[in-house]
Amino acid sequence: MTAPALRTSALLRIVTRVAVTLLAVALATAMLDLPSPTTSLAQTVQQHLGDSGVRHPVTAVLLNFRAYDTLLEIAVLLLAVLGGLALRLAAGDSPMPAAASASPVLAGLVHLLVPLIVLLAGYLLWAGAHRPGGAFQAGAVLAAAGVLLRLAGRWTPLLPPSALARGGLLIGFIVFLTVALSALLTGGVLLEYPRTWASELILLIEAVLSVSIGLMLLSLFSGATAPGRR
Amino acid sequence: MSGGLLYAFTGASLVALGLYALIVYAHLLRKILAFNVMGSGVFLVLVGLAQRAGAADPVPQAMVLTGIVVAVSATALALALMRRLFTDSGATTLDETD
Amino acid sequence: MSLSEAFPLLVLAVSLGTGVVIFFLAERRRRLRSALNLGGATLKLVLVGVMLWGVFGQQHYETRYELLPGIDFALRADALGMLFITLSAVLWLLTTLYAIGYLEGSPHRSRFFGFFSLCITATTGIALAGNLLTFFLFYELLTLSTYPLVVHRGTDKALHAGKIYLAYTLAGGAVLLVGIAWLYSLAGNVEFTQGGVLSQFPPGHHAALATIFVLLIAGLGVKAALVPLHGWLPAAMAAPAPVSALLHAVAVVKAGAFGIVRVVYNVYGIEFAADLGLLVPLAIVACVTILYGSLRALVQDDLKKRLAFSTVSQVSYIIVGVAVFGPIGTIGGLVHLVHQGIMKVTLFFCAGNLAETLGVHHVSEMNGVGRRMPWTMAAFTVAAFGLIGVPPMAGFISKWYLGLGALAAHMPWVLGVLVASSLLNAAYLLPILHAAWFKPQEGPWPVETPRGRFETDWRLLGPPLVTALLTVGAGLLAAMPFSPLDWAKLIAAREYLR
Amino acid sequence: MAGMQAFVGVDTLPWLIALPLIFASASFLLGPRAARAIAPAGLVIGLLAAVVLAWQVAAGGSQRQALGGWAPPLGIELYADGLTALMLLMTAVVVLPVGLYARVYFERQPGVAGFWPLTWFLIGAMNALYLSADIFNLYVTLELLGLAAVGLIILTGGVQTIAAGMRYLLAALAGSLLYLLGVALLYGAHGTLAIALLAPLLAPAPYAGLAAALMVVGLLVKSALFPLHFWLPPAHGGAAAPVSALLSALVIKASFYLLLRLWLDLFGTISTAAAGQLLGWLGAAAILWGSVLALRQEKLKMLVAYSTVAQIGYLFLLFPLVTHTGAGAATSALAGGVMQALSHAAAKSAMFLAVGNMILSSARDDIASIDGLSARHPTSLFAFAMAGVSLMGLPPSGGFVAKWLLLQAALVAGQWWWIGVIIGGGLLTAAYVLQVLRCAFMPAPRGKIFQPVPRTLEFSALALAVVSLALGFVATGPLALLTGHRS
Repeated sequence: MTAPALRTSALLRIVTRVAVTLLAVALATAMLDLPSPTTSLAQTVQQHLGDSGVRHPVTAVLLNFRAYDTLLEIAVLLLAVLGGLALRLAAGDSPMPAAASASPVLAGLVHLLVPLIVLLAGYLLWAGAHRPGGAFQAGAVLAAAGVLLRLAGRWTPLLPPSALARGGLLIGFIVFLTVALSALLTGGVLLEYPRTWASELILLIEAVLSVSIGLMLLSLFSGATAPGRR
Repeated sequence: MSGGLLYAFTGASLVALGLYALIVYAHLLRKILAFNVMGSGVFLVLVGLAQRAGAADPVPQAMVLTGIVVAVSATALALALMRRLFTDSGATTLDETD
Repeated sequence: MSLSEAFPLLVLAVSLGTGVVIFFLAERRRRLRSALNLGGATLKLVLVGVMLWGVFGQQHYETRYELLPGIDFALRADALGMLFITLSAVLWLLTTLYAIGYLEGSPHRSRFFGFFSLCITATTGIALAGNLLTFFLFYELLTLSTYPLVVHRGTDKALHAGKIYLAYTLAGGAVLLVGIAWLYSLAGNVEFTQGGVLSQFPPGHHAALATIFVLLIAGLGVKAALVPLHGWLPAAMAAPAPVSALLHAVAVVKAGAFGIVRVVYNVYGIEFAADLGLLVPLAIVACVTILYGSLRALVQDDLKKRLAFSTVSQVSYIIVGVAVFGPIGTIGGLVHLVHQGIMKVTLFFCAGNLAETLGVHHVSEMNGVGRRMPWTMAAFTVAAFGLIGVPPMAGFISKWYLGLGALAAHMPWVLGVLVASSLLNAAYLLPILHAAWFKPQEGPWPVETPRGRFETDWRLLGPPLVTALLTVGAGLLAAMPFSPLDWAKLIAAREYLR
Repeated sequence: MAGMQAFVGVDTLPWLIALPLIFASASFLLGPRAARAIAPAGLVIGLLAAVVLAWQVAAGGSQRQALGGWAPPLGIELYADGLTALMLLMTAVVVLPVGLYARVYFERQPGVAGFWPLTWFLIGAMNALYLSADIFNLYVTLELLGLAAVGLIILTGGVQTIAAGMRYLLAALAGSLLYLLGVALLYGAHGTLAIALLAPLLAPAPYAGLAAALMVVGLLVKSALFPLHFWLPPAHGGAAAPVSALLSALVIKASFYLLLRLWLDLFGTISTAAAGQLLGWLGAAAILWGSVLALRQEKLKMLVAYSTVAQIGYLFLLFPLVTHTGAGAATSALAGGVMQALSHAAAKSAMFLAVGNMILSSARDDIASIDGLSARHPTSLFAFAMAGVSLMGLPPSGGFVAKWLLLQAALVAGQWWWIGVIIGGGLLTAAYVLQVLRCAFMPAPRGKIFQPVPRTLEFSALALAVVSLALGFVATGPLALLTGHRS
């Protein structure tokens, strides 16, 4: 690094330091001075919880009141997957070769753990309706199972992904979107669940979402690991 | 000072730290970590401010969950990009690629 | 839409349509392109003739379309506009014929003639514009469509000329835009109206209006080549001869001068402009330009450059006519708009013939050229005498009225400038004639390329002969109905006798 | 118009978001060949939907819809007024030719996969952003847009491009987080996220000022306003031509739109004239800096990318002119700014496509390598020139209308200093556009070979250029839509 570059960098540090300090101070001042909301959205959530199809308020917000956010959030996750895929395809990667000699301990562990992990994911999914939990947590745990399989050399993703894999990655989003649109097609508004079916529909969405989320996280994991040689 | 506000202050500090690191550090991994620190700070502010009065507010909690998924996605993509840059050019900072 | 509403648009569409079709024509379709070019030009001339007759009979031609809330795109045929459009339509036909002959066998002709037609579309729009914004629209279109023509040859010199041309004209356009925008913010939609539209403004606005006037004249003065904004015109002589004809006679400098006429007569109103004290400075600038252009022309050896400086000088005659308050000066200025066009186009055609046929570019190479190309030089001579103001040529009529107008407006110094300028005209044009007719040829011509049966290609020879005849005709037959003088009188009558 | 009656009841708002999402899913699921086949149909349907919405807004005023049947503050509301309708139309009009271009452009590049799913998500993200009336949902749409854009940038691979994508990603993420921090403050203070409910609650106070500042700065990063433009030139200059067109023409506009929307509808009570002036001056600096750097570029695409840096500056000239300047100036300024956004969208996409053709044809990206191009590819050159005319603000073009309206606003508001900026910027634009044109007019060097370029590529560029000029003639339509229905 040349001397002028060092100087600019030193200057940058000082300026940034001053700026972020000012920001922190400004934030603290503003927070101390913050007015209190005159209405409480938490209460509104409680009032309508009974109509939401779930008993846990956070899940109600995520999958009913503000389900639109969640729908788009899944799209964000998909985009990360698509970006990672595009990156690997552009570089002409082949998938990472399976780990040749997984140790017998790891293999045994995988045998033992994967069913348990899937079970745990199922529990988390079910719990989401009335306590912390839900699709993302379940999906993350499923992804962990996938990572284990991958590390043990039991599973090698294809590149480009097969139709089945693409379906798996997409199924959550597609089901979610289909439910959202079915209300629209039957004269309601987007994402309006029929009141009597709300809890079943939400469970359905969560179930497929957790599978897709698991696969997507797994794909992201593969995308961020060292690529195979060309 | 309520617990919520304390979270919010912590969040504000994290934001400041994260932003500083994001701007100043050149190494991409540091930048990505800085983004995550900053993101956590924002999430703390979001949840903390909303429960200053004491009771938890499910709306910001749901928002933070959404935010976390977004952050995870972005982080994963950023890591993939970083790895790719490194394998293709050996660069760990953006300046090296110019 | 009735016929009288559609007519201005139709006239515009003829040129535009010709241009667009030619753009997409394959390079090798030579005959079709020529037929389209000449057909379009002829059709347009006919339409203009019809409209001319209509305007004479007080027929109202107007196309109107809302461009922005409260701001219209308006095309309207009035007497002043018809003067310009008739000139450009006649000269376009001749220039097109000339250009077809001139560019015979050279590349990129579809591109050339496409922009050529676009250029004349813009000129038509300028002539027919019913308000300042519409005028500006076509004024800028003219800038853009002439650039490819100036750089047509693609040589370094041409590209350099194009750069200078655009730098001047775009900057001028920008100044004009500021003036127009300012004026619109004060006065709303500024329609061209006989006697102007601004006289009702209270004195509090007069300083602003005077400043806007300066902006408008400065913006228009670039194309009209007012000193010190004239620099692009001599540089642009790198363009092919038909383009020079277009720049100097048919379109560009005329657009500037015409714009100044519009601003003085139809926006400010000549009386209001005089009241604001704006006319005397304008007259001074024009007189300075006249003398400066003539003086510079004296020392140019490059024939086209000499003619270019001559244009700088001659166009300001029009401005002088405008700046001199009173109907006689007006007549002089307006009639010169036409006369200068006819005469200068003749000279450039002739210069082009010399360059194409003999490779003669400089005055010092012209010794004895009259014997080699008698017809060309005869046309040149007629036009040169016209510029000097020798009776009975067209130029004499212009100068006569300008001089009378200056006296009537109690500006005798303008008369002095006119006399001095005529002497200078003679001083830079007569030596050329002398060399051509009376000096013996010195050695072979630089690059002799005989073309056709006559002294040169008939398409190169015909147009200057016609315009030379027009130069004589406009002078001799000035008293006839529909002569340029007669039409200028009509305009003056409509401007002053509201 | 009678035929439009049939659409009066159509729920265009959610469909404008759902359609691209459906096409995105289908494009990924069915693979690249099918994606390429169904794309034109989707683009045309999208354009129709945007037209219908514009008609609905013009006829019936602004439209609202509470998603899931949950009205704000509990649920998220979609909202469309004239401004929204214009932005949606802009998107649909630009993506159609760009999409047709991309179909042909990527045909011969088998390594490039994922263009269509990413593009559909990009379109969906923009539409969702334009239609959202909830400040947290807007954050999600911003992230959706950012990740889609990054995916598109890195589509062709290569170290430079990936680095550009990385730079863009980091900048976009930082911008989003600053925005979200502002959202957190506002939610903490008022417990609601809906713009319409939040606006009347905001009062001048430190927290509100800070929240506004954070959100504005975050969006400025994403809009690449000088001096936060550092990420734009490599990203827009390094991506494939159709991607550059989408990014430069549309993606930038989304964050600009959001800024404008918040400025007008949320921060109306707390915005200050000084803040407006600051944005304006940054805009002026962007015009100068971007133009000067564009003049100094040797690569075609970098020239066009720096031109975007400059043209973004024009968008921000509207802020000083709408902020506390009176109704006359504000109306003109808003109209001028929006017209600038629309015409720049058409012109810049035309320019990137045309430049893409030039590069395909001469196989090089240097400005100097296009000597003699005018004879070989007059259509692309003409498209470039027409787009250039619009960017210069010369009549007749959308750019001219924009500059005219901004000039009028500056004159009415008495802020004459912007006149110099507007006019000077136009002249600078002319200078860099001319750099390209004059090379193209030069005679081709001996032995120079220009590759043929498919007609679709040439005519897509031309179509967009024609749109940018036509906007100058049909400006009354968009302006009526804009001013008729601002509540």
